[in-house]
Amino acid sequence: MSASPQSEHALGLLRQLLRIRRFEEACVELYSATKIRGFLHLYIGQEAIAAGAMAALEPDDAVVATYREHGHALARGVPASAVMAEMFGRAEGCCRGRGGSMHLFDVSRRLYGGNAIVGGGLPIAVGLALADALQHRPRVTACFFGEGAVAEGEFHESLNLAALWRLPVLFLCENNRYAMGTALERSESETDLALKAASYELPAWPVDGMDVEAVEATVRRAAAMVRGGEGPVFVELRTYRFRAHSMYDPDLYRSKEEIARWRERDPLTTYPALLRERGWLGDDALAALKAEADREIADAIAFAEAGTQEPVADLERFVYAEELPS
Amino acid sequence: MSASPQSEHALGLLRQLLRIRRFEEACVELYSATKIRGFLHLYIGQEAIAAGAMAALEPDDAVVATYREHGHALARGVPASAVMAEMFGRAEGCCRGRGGSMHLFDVSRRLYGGNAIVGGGLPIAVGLALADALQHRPRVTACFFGEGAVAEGEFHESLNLAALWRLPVLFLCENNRYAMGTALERSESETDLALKAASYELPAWPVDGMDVEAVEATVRRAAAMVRGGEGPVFVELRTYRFRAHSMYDPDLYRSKEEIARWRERDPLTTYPALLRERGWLGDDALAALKAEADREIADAIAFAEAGTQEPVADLERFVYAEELPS
Amino acid sequence: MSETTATPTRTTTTYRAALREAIREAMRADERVFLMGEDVGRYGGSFGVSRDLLAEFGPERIRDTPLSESVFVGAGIGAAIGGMRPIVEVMTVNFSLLALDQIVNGAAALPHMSGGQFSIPLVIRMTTGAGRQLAAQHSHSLEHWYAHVPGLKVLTPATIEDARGMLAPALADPNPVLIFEHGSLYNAEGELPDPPPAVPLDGAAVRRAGGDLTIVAWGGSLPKALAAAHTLAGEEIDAEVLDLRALRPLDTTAILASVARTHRAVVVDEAWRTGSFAAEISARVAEDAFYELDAPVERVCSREVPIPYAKHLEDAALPSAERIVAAARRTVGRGG
Amino acid sequence: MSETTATPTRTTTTYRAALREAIREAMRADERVFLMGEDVGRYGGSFGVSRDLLAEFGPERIRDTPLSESVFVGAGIGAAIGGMRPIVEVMTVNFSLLALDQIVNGAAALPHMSGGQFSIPLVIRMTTGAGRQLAAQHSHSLEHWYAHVPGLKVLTPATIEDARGMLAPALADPNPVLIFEHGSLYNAEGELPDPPPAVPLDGAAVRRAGGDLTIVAWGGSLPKALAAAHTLAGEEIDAEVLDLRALRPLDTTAILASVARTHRAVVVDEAWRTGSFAAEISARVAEDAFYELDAPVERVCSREVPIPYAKHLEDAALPSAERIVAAARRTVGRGG
Ligand SMILES: Cc1ncc(C[n+]2csc(CCOP(=O)(O)OP(=O)(O)O)c2C)c(N)n1
Ligand SMILES: Cc1ncc(C[n+]2csc(CCOP(=O)(O)OP(=O)(O)O)c2C)c(N)n1
Ligand SMILES: [Mg+2]
Ligand SMILES: [Mg+2]
Repeated sequence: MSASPQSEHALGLLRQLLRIRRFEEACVELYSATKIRGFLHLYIGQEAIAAGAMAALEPDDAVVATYREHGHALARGVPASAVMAEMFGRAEGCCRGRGGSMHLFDVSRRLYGGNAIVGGGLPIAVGLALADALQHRPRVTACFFGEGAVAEGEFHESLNLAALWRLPVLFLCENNRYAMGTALERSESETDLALKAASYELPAWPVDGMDVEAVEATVRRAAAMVRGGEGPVFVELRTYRFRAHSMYDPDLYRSKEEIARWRERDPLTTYPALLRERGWLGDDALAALKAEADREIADAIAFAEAGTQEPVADLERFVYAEELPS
Repeated sequence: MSASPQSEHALGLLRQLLRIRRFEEACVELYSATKIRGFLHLYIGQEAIAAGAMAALEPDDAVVATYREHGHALARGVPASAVMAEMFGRAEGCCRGRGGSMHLFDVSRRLYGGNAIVGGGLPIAVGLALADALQHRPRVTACFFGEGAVAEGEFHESLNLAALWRLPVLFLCENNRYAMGTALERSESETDLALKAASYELPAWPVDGMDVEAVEATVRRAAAMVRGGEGPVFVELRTYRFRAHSMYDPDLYRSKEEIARWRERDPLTTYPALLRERGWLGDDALAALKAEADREIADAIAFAEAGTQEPVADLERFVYAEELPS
Repeated sequence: MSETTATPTRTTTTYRAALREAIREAMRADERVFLMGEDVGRYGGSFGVSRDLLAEFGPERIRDTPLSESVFVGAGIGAAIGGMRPIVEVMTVNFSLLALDQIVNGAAALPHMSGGQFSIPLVIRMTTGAGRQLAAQHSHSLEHWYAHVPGLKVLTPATIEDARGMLAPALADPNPVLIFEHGSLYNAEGELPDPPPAVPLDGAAVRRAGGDLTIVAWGGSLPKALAAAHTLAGEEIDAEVLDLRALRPLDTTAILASVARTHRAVVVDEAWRTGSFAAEISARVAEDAFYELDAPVERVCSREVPIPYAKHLEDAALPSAERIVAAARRTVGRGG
Repeated sequence: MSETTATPTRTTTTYRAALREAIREAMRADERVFLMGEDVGRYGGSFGVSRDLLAEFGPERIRDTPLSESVFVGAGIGAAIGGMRPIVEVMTVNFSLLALDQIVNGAAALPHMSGGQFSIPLVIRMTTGAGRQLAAQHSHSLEHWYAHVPGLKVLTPATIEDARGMLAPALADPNPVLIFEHGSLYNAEGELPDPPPAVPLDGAAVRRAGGDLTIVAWGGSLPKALAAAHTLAGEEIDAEVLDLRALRPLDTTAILASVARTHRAVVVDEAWRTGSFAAEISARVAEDAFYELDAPVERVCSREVPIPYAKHLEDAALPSAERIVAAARRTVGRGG
């Protein structure tokens, strides 16, 4: 095993994949144990996207995500403990327990949620980018959303405005082929989403969302264009969710075979295999990385368990800002 | 002058152009005379579209239009008297004075308004077409809207759904280059609207909206496809409004030269000239047609003047339907 | 009312299943009825209401739509004008904001604007309310916004009988009718006569008679109101519980009749207090029964905060039986 | 309050020009302020408020948007989060329904959902109201829907001074503030001190003092309320006219203080009666001043009909000075 910047970087990506997967698996158990409540949307199967994309973004770029955003929060650097505490509804959660699974914010990392209105994050991302453009800051706003959002009017209005005004938005469409139970073919008259996006006169490419390195490279290239002032870019990340839409979903709308076929491309198995092939990863190292992820998530759970409750007296805090923003 | 079915038809188109123009000119005066109030949007310059398109539709097709729809109502066959009385706010108006200029309905002619929400008519047109599809009626729903509506989310959702479900909607986009004071270039990242529409996977063509025969032929061909079950079609009708957006508009956003250039293509001069060239129209015939239009509009005004007021006691009538629809 | 003389059979069912049976019955009875919305078909409905209907009626009549609230609601309007009897499901009232233009500027206004040339026999169903830790973007109670709009009708079935029975008259109504299903009620169990009785839309219903005060409630607040009445009974306070059943038209007569008997009223509304529908009811009572009232009307509403995720905070934000009891005690002069 | 000792100069101006001067001043004072909306630039604003501003500030800061209410309002939210101070103009409250999701599910909720990590210093201006024969799709009064939503603030300038002065504190506020400009006020003329005084957002204002009853009004209803008070004065009924100025936060203290003096109240609201904001005020008065009230509160609202085009029908649908006078007479026992 020879360490190099390349191999270190790759292992870093693998570390992200492992900790997100571990986190999500823990969530399943914690949901059954009623520690986590509300709607819970798992990222299992799609981890390569958050892991790859976040590796390609800068700290002062902004990130806007959806209700399926645990992976994005973790990969962006929000401590697993703060995320888990949030899902436990604790005062120590990244949103003091007010947001929950669907609304993870961390402004110190420029993570602006966690939006549970499908398509609702896009206009806000356009505005964040507008603020950067008006203030001549070479920053990117990365906006994640599912392919289901493409049918919403807010998608259309946002792509048009961003393209028209050449705003620095990076649209990252996670095409996992289903919006709840609705397959892409039953949602879009044009199922080639990159082609669709290109009709707004912006660069748009598809990429294999199961390949973490391809994701990183593509997002890096796209972000560079956006940062360079060339206007918005759209990337379609082709992926699949291995689990049901949420904990309520009986998952009746797709076949076991289809799921099995996609599972063969699970980044959690393919990427370690690739790194092995390259000679960058051995059994011990993999076991150590897994143990590290296990430990981190176990600690996060313990932290969340030990957390406190926001006082009920503070119920109406934060409805209005307490002081002028700087 | 030799009469033929072709020349008769052409003269019919000219008759429509003349009566719409005359109607609109009368409206200007009546607005100044405060007989007409509220918002008033004139169709002057765009007459070839309503005249040509309506000639290509069948009586049991449906029509959905915008607040700039006097021409559509007239060409669809709503009596000028009923339209004028509506603008006078009379009980004899086609909507009993409740709608006014922006909301002309005539269900007996399947004219479903007169919608003053930009983009608001498109979803309704999709639904009318859905009803036809579900009931296996070979009918077309023709939906008129301005190019400004293309930026609205409702446009996007409607084109996608119509294309996805292959519904019999004929989208007729009147591109007069401005939405109030906003030029198309400042509204759309893709200014080729037919190309834009084609991204929804439906047939889409542009046509010269100043050429009444081209409009009719194109709409006829498109309507035949729609009626034949081939799904929706989009036609971009390239045109220009000669007057300000509404009676309030100072018209500061475009040059006199641009307006003058377009006025050279006024269908009210070019079409009579063409018919003359063909030997289908002489001075006397033209004068007679104009006199006929003058008379019709004068009669309409007299009818409107003589109209009555809906009783105030009936204010809340029609808020709820009085009986079950059949 | 049915005319059976023999004791009718009774079946145990749920609010969810009752809604489903009502749709099934309507679709069997009338070819023009169809159901349209996000995930009503293959998924089975986001809250499971339409499960199994796709198998029976096929994809033409159980129509899965893309995520496009505005167009599929607008298409419901158009289809109704075109002679169909659509049932449009919007997953939740929160998302209905994306379709509000079509409902308010379209469905509610077009028939009147046309001078009564046509009507819009459309039914729109949606979930409303909080209580399941779904946080701020999934917990609104906005049925009163719709109840504000002339041209619309607004139903709020709170019982299994109403869940089963309100759809038929809603579909028979020539006007746009919105049905609000409170998310906390879907799993409610109860019995229903077999065959189920016709449910006329004839106004509010007294769910518990009582002489000391009137508790006005609807939808998801009805169980809380009944629980409060039960507690109050233990304190010898005899509360009448009035279930509005519809917010538009509003059965003012029933409200005033009850208050004329009890002289005191508590109104429960899961919306935020300021600008709630409870305000409308409180105002009507105080305006129209001014000389009947022996104490100020009390409102029990949600606290003025986007509903938080954490359970203890959400509980504190929403009306509860305890808060209703406390308000009731105040109206009868037993408050703290 | 300004500290000038010499008599200040006074300039004659209009409500429209006062709004424009306020924008101009704010943009000169703070680079982060910009104006965005449909036709605010080249056209000059659909109601002429922003005329000439493009020439002074250029297209980067006076931004014409496409017809896309949802994204340009959402972009205002994002830009505010990103450090700007956007003023977003939505042409009318009717069209704001297309942006309601962004405002209610976004602007109002995000800061709280995040646990207070950021705020949204955004100003949204829009026209509201009827009275110009614009018919059903251009005549809504829906400011109370926004006033229902925690996280938002709602201002309703009714005077030229408030039109001129409310923008500065709205922009200084870290929260989303909506400003409703009634369409009938734009041409109102009046005088303004030069320089104009600071206008604190400190609650309601008594526009006419009186002892016999309180008329509560805001926005476009204030002139009608004052006209009614004038008529009533001729009948020796001395009405106090309270201009709310803001619907959220609502200055309940001022309302109750006035009613404590007059013991009677009439609330004027151009919204439809059922579910109006007048209901909220009526309810608060009756709940919190129960023992002060000598007569039921009267509401003068719009009739429950999509506002018709014909002038006589529109007039009949809207509150008028005459209807306010009649209501006032009833509250003082001189009604018919
Ligand atoms: C406006 C809106 N409509 C409906 C929903 C309910 N809903 C939540 S997630 C979802 C599916 C979204 O699919 P997609 O965008 O592909 O994202 P994915 O869940 O696959 O990550 C739906 C319909 C919602 N949250 N918001
Ligand atoms: C949703 C909505 N936003 C804004 C307006 C105000 N408005 C009325 S007409 C118009 C311009 C529309 O332009 P276009 O669609 O090109 O039609 P045209 O007027 O050119 O016929 C605007 C902005 C409106 N009526 N509806
Ligand atoms: Mg998806
Ligand atoms: Mg145009």
